[in-house]
Amino acid sequence: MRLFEYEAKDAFRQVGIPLPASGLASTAREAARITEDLACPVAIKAQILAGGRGKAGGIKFADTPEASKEAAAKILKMTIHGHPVRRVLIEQRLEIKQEIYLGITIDRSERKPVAICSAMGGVDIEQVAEKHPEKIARSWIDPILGLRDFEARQLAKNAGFEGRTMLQVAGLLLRLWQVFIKNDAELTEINPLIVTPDGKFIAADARLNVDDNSLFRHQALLERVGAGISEKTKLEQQAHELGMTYVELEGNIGIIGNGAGLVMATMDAVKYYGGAPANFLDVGGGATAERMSNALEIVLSHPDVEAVFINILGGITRCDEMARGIIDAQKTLPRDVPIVIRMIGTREKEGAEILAAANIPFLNSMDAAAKRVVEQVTKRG
Amino acid sequence: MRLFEYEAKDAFRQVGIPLPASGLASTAREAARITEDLACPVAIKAQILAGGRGKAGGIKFADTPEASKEAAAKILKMTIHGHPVRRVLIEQRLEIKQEIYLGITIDRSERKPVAICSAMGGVDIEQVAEKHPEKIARSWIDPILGLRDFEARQLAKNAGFEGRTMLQVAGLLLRLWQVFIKNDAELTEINPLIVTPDGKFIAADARLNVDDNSLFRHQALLERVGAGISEKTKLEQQAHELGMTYVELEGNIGIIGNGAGLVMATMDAVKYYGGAPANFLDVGGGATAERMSNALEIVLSHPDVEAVFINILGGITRCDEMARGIIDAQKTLPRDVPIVIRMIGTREKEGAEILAAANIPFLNSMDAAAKRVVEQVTKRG
Amino acid sequence: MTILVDKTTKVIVQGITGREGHFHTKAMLDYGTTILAGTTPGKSGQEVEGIPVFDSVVEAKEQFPEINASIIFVPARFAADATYEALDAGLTIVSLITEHIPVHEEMRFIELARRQGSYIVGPNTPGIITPGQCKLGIMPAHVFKPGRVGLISRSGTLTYEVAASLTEAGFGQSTALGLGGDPIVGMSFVDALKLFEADDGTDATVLIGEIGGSAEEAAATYIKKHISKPVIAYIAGRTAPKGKRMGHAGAIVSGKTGTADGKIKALRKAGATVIDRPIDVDEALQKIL
Amino acid sequence: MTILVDKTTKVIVQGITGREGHFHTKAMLDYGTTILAGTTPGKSGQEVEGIPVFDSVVEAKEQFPEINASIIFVPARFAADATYEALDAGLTIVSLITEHIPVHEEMRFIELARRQGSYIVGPNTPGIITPGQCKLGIMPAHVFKPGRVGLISRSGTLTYEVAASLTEAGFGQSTALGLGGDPIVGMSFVDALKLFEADDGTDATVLIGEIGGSAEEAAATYIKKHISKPVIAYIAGRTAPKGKRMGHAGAIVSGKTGTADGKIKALRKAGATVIDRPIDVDEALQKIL
Repeated sequence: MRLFEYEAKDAFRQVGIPLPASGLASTAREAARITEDLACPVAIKAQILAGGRGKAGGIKFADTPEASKEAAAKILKMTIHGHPVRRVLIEQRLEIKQEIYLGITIDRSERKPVAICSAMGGVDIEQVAEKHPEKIARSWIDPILGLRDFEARQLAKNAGFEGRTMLQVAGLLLRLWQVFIKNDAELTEINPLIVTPDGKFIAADARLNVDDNSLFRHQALLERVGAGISEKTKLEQQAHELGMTYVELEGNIGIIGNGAGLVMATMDAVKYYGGAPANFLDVGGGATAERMSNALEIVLSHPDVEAVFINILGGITRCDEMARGIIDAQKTLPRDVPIVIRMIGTREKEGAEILAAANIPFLNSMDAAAKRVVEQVTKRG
Repeated sequence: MRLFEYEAKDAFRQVGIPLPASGLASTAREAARITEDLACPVAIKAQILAGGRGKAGGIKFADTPEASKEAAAKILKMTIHGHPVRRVLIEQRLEIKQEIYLGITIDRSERKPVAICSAMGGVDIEQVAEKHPEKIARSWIDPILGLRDFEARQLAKNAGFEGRTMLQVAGLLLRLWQVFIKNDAELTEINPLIVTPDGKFIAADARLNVDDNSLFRHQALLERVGAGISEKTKLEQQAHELGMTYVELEGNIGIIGNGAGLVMATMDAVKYYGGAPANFLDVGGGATAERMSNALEIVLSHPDVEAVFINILGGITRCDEMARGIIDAQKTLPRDVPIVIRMIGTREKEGAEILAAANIPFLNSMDAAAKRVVEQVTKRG
Repeated sequence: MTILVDKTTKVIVQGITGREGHFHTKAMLDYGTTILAGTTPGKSGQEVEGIPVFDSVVEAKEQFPEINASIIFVPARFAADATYEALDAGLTIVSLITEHIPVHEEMRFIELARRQGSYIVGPNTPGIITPGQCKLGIMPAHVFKPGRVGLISRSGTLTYEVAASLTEAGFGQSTALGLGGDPIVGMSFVDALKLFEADDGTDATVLIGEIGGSAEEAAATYIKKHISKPVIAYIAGRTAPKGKRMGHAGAIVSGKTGTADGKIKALRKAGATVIDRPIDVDEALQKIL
Repeated sequence: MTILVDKTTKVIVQGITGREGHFHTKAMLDYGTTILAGTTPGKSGQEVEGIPVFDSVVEAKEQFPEINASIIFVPARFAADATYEALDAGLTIVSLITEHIPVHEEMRFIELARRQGSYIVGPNTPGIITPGQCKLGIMPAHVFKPGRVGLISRSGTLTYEVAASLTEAGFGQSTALGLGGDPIVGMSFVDALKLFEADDGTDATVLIGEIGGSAEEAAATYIKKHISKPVIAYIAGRTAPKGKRMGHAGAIVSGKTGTADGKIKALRKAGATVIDRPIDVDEALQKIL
């Protein structure tokens, strides 16, 4: 779960990471008042759950409350990468001597947290990583012992910092580690960490993604999730609340399956026969009839869908439950599109009987089913 | 550093350990008002930094605000084991079905935390430990991994709890572990943990001792220490603030030395020759002339002192510094008592010259010096 | 003859009294798995399908010291503790079925397992099966048959898909295991390949990967250097959209790894046969064996 | 020929640029200790008494891989980290002079040292000295002389007291070490007794204990079972008042241990010679050796 910049900065503030003076505004008038209080040139920054806002015009600068008001009004009307801007962060604008990158995330292959530090921070950090990998220092962290002071210093040193600066950067890395641990983070970044001309270190931007599986121990975040604010689209969010994973795609064949790998393989099979998936939908393990029924509704809410491929391989998931779900859904489906069902595994026989009773055909082979669903769409088209 | 019961309970509250409803009063009138608010029978408990208050009359019970006022008035006039009662905790009085003991402290020989649990809690827990050691379950905790849930359950089970009760006791042990870790505790105890007739678990008393060496990371406690509230006597506190350890004893020979072991050996030597130490004073490692001078002042503040034995074995501590301190102190000493000095080690020659210049004799042998100081007192007596 | 589990494996089911725990205990018993005990804290003394329930793994081991493997059905919030408990009791195989475990806990218990040399299969895995001998998982058993092909997969249902194809084509499996669907899992392709390479009951290994992470790339590197037996690989997600980026850090850490194309190229370069569809596994094996 | 340190010991001084670090670096160099490097984070490139200063132990070890021991003078708040650093760099002997380290940190680094088999002497110790060969501590060197008596003490100055008595009586020391004055210390009497027993340069061991804790009782148990060489013991604090009680838990954990009488009885029972005054060590040794 990705947090808004201002939420991430609240988490930073709690561990003492220095931040620019700031205020959060949801109207242009508030923006003006905050700018007046700050009494300095400001940046007006769109608060959205997506990257790339700078290039999309989501960050503007102003020297006066009037200019800030005007800029905020513009940004608050924007929708960036599909995300309407509801709030702007008004921040003291900083003079920049140097931009540093600090980040901590999880290295899947090492199964450990990894801390990353570079003296060449800023928006181009990924290019730096590609072209000058030696400018990016990394340190893998023992997940039981945590990041120790001496490791943070060594990391800062490996990134090219020396003397007092090395100690300061290490101190900030240790605080960022606190953010990482306290928030069950998958990722936390300061980019850029700004060094001002008078030698102060200030976190100009903040990123914090919290592990969805840990939300139960972060009550405040759970409440925000409850309020439906997230980086997902409406359908994605709806599926998520129902315990399913749904991702919208560009094609016209709806895909439903149980298990992410199987759904991907299903999409690949559809593509193999020349079709184009309209979505990815994983009903998850051990889904109920109701969930399958919901899944069909969600997939068919996408107007481009011309046929649906349901691929069930029963393990925890039971074919009879899935069959019942399909039948329930068909009674209330908004549109009548061909549905191709492939079903094998746990309680296959019972499922087959249920489908047979309702006169719904199904196949045993994923490959054959993929071929059939593509044919259905081609026939119609 | 020992915390007051109400402070320990604040720490308990933060981790969700259930407590009786309560209020803190420093006057009898406050006690009455709190009792009225609680609207139930109450216990009025002296808040002092010492044990044994129950037997000393520091806990009384009341059913009405008037009775509570009266009881509080009495307790607030008491001094228990040398500690004047400044506050009373007014607490909902609980019905007791069972008293449980839960504690976590540090096992010096294992160099690990040890959690202790007994179904036979209450004031007689130490007798239980002596007479029925099998009724006391212990679990040593890996200081890096901490107390894990399954270990807490096993400990509760080993103490004789089963089923749901086992889970509840384990849950409280895990919270107590949080108290232990968050507060850098040397010791934390719930004794008794009360089980009420309706099956609720409530911490009736709370104990929390924080490691003095960790106070720098506990700002709030540091401030209380700054305010001079502690379990030490005035002279002990004064010595502590000067970086020395001072303990008052019953004899008439003042003892000053560098290093706890040496001071104890010095006391033993004095006793060996028939003398009686008036105190234990360790000036600590690397003491300055000023500290030695302060040490002499503190020792002589004790009216019983008839002679002083200063035993310096220079290591980090330098004899010349100590000699200067002695001379400085002698200029302003409140009383003129014989001072026997034993001095060897680092900068012994320089120290000797300083003492010689001031016409102050000294010895090389601790044993001889002990004998001499005992003779001085006997001569006078 | 097989890897990780066989007919000598002695199992404890953690979370045996729960719905899933109970259901799969029965299924595993039906399959012939030797289950000696189960745990659910606070329910000591009960029985599930004739298996005695204990409060803790340690207590079960007092009575059945021969227990060496665990399968965990404990709900996500408590599953990490169950895993610590299994490791602390010295079990060497832990099949961790539970999904949605906090990733920070996963990193910790995987590190502990690494230190003591225990295997954690999962979390979020269908488990391990050595057909005809031991099922330490939740997979539909009938798609598996005894044989000499090793099967390793990151995906649950896709494992069954490929197993079914193999079985249908007459290729039984020595052992099949799901590594687990979480970003962080205990056992890796490399760990499993190493075991299959050393197992004289395995002639070839089928590796089922998917996009994301760099486990397949690591496997390719390992295959090239250390694996002499044939490897057939299928990578799911060629047509899947790029996942959402995990900040700059994600990009820095993963670099160019993670795409289906990259994984396929790496595996081909390492000498593995990469197939386009699960059903192609038959033909590929026919050519090799 | 000695325990823990000798003339081959290669030392790094952590916290070398501080007042104490600098002072004792000079004193140790004067004594003949081989100090190769020092650390103070942020001060790499400086020199102290001709010794190069590094930002970290690891960097020092890159240049001087032969470093195997550390002495730590880092202030209390940072001393735990310095100890973790020394252990992480694989040093096997850490002489931890600093006092006032938080006890929770002490428990953690002692546990880490135990796992990797490194020795932490201290915290709050005067250190270790093998007279004539290596001083890894802050003790006044002139009271020690080479010889064949091992010396272990919980107290700093009392160590010097007894060493002075020994030296004056003509009994030199193989190695002398202070275990440290904190309630929790890395090395115990038992650890040291074990090393002296195995050391062919040691004929007898002098043990200097004090009231509190149960380290002397544990030593007595160990002496009875495993020590063949003579042990002479002195226990300080016979006349000291009982320390303040550490709650019920303290009483439960320590039971009847901790008093001078109890310790003396236990040691006598184990066959040790217990002396009443430090100066009596001479006579006791005369009788034994």
